[in-house]
Amino acid sequence: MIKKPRMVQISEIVQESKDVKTFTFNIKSILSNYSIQYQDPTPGEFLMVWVPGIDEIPMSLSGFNNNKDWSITVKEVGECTEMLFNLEKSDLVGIRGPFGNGFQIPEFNFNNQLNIVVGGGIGMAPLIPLISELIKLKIKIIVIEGVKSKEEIIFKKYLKNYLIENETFYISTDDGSYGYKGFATDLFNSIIEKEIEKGNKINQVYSCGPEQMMYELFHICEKFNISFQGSLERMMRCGFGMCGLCVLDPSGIRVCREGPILDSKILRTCTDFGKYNRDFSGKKNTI
Amino acid sequence: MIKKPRMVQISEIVQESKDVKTFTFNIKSILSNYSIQYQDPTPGEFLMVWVPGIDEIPMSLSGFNNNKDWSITVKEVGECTEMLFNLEKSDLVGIRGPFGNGFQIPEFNFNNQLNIVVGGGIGMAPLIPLISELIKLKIKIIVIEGVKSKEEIIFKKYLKNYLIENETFYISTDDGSYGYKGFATDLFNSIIEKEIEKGNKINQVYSCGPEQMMYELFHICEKFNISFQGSLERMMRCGFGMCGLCVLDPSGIRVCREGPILDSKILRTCTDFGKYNRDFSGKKNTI
Amino acid sequence: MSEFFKKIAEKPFILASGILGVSYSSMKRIFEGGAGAVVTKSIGPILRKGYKNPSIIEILPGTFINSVGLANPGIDNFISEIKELKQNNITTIVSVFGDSIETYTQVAVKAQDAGADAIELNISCPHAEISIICQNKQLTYEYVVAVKKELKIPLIVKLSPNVTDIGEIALSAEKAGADAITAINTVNAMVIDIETQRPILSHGSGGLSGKAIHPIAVKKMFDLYKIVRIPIFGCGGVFTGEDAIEFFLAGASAVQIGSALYQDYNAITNIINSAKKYLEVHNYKSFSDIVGNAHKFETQEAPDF
Amino acid sequence: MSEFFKKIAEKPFILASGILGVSYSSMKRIFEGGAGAVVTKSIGPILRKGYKNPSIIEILPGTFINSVGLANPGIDNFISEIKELKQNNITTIVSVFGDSIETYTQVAVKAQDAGADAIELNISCPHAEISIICQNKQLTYEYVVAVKKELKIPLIVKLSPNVTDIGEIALSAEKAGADAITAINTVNAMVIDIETQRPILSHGSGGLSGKAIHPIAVKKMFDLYKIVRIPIFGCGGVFTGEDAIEFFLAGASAVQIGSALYQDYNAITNIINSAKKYLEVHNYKSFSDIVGNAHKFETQEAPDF
Ligand SMILES: Cc1cc2nc3c(=O)[nH]c(=O)nc-3n(C[C@H](O)[C@H](O)[C@H](O)COP(=O)(O)OP(=O)(O)OC[C@H]3O[C@@H](n4cnc5c(N)ncnc54)[C@H](O)[C@@H]3O)c2cc1C
Ligand SMILES: Cc1cc2nc3c(=O)[nH]c(=O)nc-3n(C[C@H](O)[C@H](O)[C@H](O)COP(=O)(O)OP(=O)(O)OC[C@H]3O[C@@H](n4cnc5c(N)ncnc54)[C@H](O)[C@@H]3O)c2cc1C
Ligand SMILES: Cc1cc2nc3c(=O)[nH]c(=O)nc-3n(C[C@H](O)[C@H](O)[C@H](O)COP(=O)(O)O)c2cc1C
Ligand SMILES: Cc1cc2nc3c(=O)[nH]c(=O)nc-3n(C[C@H](O)[C@H](O)[C@H](O)COP(=O)(O)O)c2cc1C
Ligand code: FES
Ligand code: FES
Repeated sequence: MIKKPRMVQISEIVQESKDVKTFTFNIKSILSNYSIQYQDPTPGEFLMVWVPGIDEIPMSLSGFNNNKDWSITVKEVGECTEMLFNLEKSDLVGIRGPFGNGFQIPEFNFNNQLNIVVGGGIGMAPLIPLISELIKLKIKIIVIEGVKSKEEIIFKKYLKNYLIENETFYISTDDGSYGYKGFATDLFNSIIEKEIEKGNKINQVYSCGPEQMMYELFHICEKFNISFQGSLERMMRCGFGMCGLCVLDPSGIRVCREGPILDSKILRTCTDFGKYNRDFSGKKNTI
Repeated sequence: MIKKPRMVQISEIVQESKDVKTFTFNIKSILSNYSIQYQDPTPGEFLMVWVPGIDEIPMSLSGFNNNKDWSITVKEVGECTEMLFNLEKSDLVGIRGPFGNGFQIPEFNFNNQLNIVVGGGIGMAPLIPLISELIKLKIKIIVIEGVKSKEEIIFKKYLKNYLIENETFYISTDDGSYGYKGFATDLFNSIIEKEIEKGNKINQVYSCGPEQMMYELFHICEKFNISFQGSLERMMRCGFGMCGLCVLDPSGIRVCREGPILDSKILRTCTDFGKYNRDFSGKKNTI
Repeated sequence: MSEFFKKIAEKPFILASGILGVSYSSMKRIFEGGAGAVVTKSIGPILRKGYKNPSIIEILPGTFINSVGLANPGIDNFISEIKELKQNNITTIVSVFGDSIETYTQVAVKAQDAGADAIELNISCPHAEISIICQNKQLTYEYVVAVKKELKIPLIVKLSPNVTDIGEIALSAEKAGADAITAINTVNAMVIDIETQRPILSHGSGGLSGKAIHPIAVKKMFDLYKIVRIPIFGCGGVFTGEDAIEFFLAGASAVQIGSALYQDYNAITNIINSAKKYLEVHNYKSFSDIVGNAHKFETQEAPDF
Repeated sequence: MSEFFKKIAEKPFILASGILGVSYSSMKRIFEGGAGAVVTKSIGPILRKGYKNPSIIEILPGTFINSVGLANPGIDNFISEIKELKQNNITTIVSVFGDSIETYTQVAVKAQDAGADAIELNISCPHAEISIICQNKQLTYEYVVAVKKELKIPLIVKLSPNVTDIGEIALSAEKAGADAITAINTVNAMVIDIETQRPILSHGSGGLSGKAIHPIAVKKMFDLYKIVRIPIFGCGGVFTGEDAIEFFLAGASAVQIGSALYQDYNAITNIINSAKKYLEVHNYKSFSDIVGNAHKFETQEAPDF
């Protein structure tokens, strides 16, 4: 794990959509310069990304490979992400991590069960390495990407390499400009009902996206008795369990450490989920 | 290596002679209580032995086994060794180490060559694990123990288990009260001459004892072109190369770190050897 | 002995301020893990976001630098958290700061009214304006006197190691009516990123905590124990039972644990169990039996000539 | 720039006092390893054995505590060592202490007469009587003025981190005529053995050095660079090229290396080479090009509200 922020050169920038870019960097130089022990990341883990002079913010790993190229996929939403967007190939960015627990991935696909992956907008980012892993493990999956409008679709080309659109890969747009018209939650609900009708058992739903979306997905899963894993976002200072800013009530679960991936068992106890979070001062705000 | 002094219980005390005792302790408790990584010691390495409230002094390891029983063999010469002598079985003593380089031991006995081990008095202590190792490696050895008088002989029983007295194991006494009458250096000289006459090649001499003795042995070896390794004593504060108290002129060799075992190549350059050492203030004193 | 100090004496392990002290739920976990009390994050008169990130970094194994900058929601927003703590029967020390004697007092009184069992006065955060107080015995005296006057509950004063003579500050706090001392807050420090050439923390410098400062804190404890009569809570780099025992031997009545708790939530239980094991093995009944024992030995005061 | 400072500017890596500084031969090794100068062990007016063992202990990886207690053979016995150093063309800084202004001055003058290139005034050893000087700006002034008056060679004053405001002490030394500052000496600390319950060092407490104090030393350097105009030598926990570069960026004109040198004799060469590599990679010609660069950036002075 990289504990002190270390600068790394951006090797590639891909514009995924108008306000989403993927930044790739190779961490070999960090590992060798500072003799850091390397462990493969797990899908769902995140980095703290430092833009010197601006801020340091959490970003999920949207990719990593054997060559130790890591990537993050960033949506421009404020000051720090804007500064990230100004960076060019060869520019430096600081990283530490990876932090967090990552998704729990089944070791094999017993009984040919079906897993469903639902991403909302930029929430697709941590799901990409998860989907790659599930495909590698030959686990049957359906992927749903929900966005507001056609222009916001990301990773479509990548996903279509592995999945067949409208069979194992669905897109929903709120405005109907592409694919299913409506919320990803509705699409999800109808897919589930269809699969159950077909006699298929869904044994796991993975999700990342707006908390309201995940909140609804979770409750649909509860209704159908399906295990759920969602990647939560909370304000983060330390990223490794010290400051307490990202803690959930009443369990004390730290989103940065015991999370960010939380499963049904934990979410059932959680009074914050879908309700409130905290700002950088620690003050509670309703979501 | 044990870096911070750690207390260990004395498991056995053996009176070797009037003023020499061997203390044995098992270091497993230290290793597990403080999760210290263990490495087998090398013959010739030493510990810093702490008698709380009194002093902390260097002591060679005179034994160690697979069960992690370590031992030191101590001659009572002053305040701290006297306090050590007052300790009983189950009492605690503090240790850190092992420090130093240890003897260079040949990996196998090529050409059936002969090694000679010469100890002077308490100088036998670090030679015991060396002798065990050489015997284990089936290397042909002759051991000479030189003492002032019969009462000072130590480890005789142990050595006679492995070596045949007056054939591969000799004792000299200054006063002739046992074995060869005279200095170990003279005995050594005559043994060498005999072996050379027999056409045997001596390829290594190991020694520990009074510096004057080693100084003479070294010069005999130089005359006969035999490599020599001697264990030097210097005042030690840190024991691991920081304070500089044990440094030799003009090489800067630290007896506690690059030593205490110094070979012919180093001794040839050394202007202190047999001439002067330093007291605890750093002041030079002639030997 | 007051109710509060009785509780501490029974379980002399306390969560240090600023670590997992934002919400009642993390403090509850630490309390359930065996702590005798928890200290909340330092709370001020108004909401404060503190310094930007990076603000907490691990720079050596178990050693951290931070410049959180007293981020906190303000006492009014924090009252609900104190009430939750008390509803869960958690012995609660509210850490308090302000920007004047008046605001210090106001926050302390509001915390007391919300149910706090004790107040810890933070006059020693090294990367904030308030550090000036703990560097001056007169200022320390004035602040402590003023706050103490308005309190019915015990007042603990938290001191800084970044001073020439922590003893004179502690004496001043004691004279002013402090019921206990916490020593130490973090040590002034800085880390620079050599690629960008800038300090890593957004504030530039910050406070060192964790393993590196433990021997510094033990020395302060040893010195303070000779000087003040009120209980002293040892704080700084407790990661193991051994670290805690060192504090007791140096003179601590209780031990605060901060940085170490970034680990799994059972870290605090492991530390406490290992410290209790020490008592058992050495035939002591309670931690109070060993407080100050390191002072029994003569050390070499003058060097040999 | 005097001859001495020119040499330092060329090779701004200096052996710190008290590490491998007893005999000319170890200092020669360090000098040959690439140091621009060596500081000898602190030398006093008379032979002094210092504190008994244990007096130097590694307590965390790369972090040490020591209470050597200014052991030294006395200036008269040490003159031969200084002469050997000069015969070997080694740029030699003799570290000096005493028990009064007079003895400080006497030792410094004797060292100068023996051929020292500069004097480093040790007024900051934390486990000896002399530490009182560096805690007081008036005393610092008086000692520095008096010694400086008798010297033709440069005078460096070594400061302690164990003070509320190192800046005012440094200013005092500068005003008194110091030609350079070394910061920092070791940090006050203590380690207790829990089995015997006694402090491990025979003196009880000692000075912390090595990795743990590096971020503390960098902060002092950063603060001092803003205040004094004379060169400052950074000292504390330099183990890598990166550590050295941090010091230069914070404002050091040169870097002293102590604890790290317990390793193989090539440790100093490795540190210097790695620091030089940094210059090369970043297209700098010399270390002076980066001195103080960390001050170019704005840090967040006031927290966000
Ligand atoms: C575990 C985790 C993984 C994330 N992964 C991604 C990702 O893969 N791609 C992506 O685009 N975004 C991701 N985010 C969200 C991302 O961190 C925010 O979009 C980013 O911090 C915005 O910074 P800003 O300065 O541009 O916006 P600002 O204007 O500073 O703030 C906008 C919003 O960003 C969030 N934010 C700001 N600072 C922090 C912080 N320190 N910690 C948490 N949230 C913060 C807050 O919700 C804030 O209201 C993730 C967040 C978390 C917690
Ligand atoms: C590497 C090494 C290995 C040694 N191995 C053994 C051994 O196996 N058995 C054994 O009996 N002795 C050994 N010695 C010698 C032993 O360290 C001294 O006999 C012991 O320190 C005496 O301590 P004291 O307090 O009893 O005597 P003191 O009255 O303090 O001094 C007597 C003499 O002991 C030596 N001595 C004292 N303190 C130290 C010190 N810190 N470092 C080095 N020498 C010191 C000095 O020569 C001194 O003049 C070894 C020494 C060294 C350097
Ligand atoms: C992230 C962090 C935040 C802190 N915040 C506060 C604080 O708000 N108030 C305070 O008095 N001390 C604060 N401290 C200091 C700790 O309470 C404690 O004094 C210090 O960290 C030393 O203890 P430790 O080594 O166990 O962490 C903080 C420390 C850390 C690491
Ligand atoms: C064993 C030891 C002995 C020391 N002796 C002295 C000394 O005699 N005079 C002095 O000014 N500083 C002395 N110091 C302090 C060092 O010179 C240096 O200031 C300190 O160790 C920090 O640097 P480092 O972390 O590189 O060791 C000593 C340090 C150590 C570890
Ligand atoms: S971000 Fe600090 S505890 Fe999670
Ligand atoms: S004893 Fe300190 S360097 Fe050898």
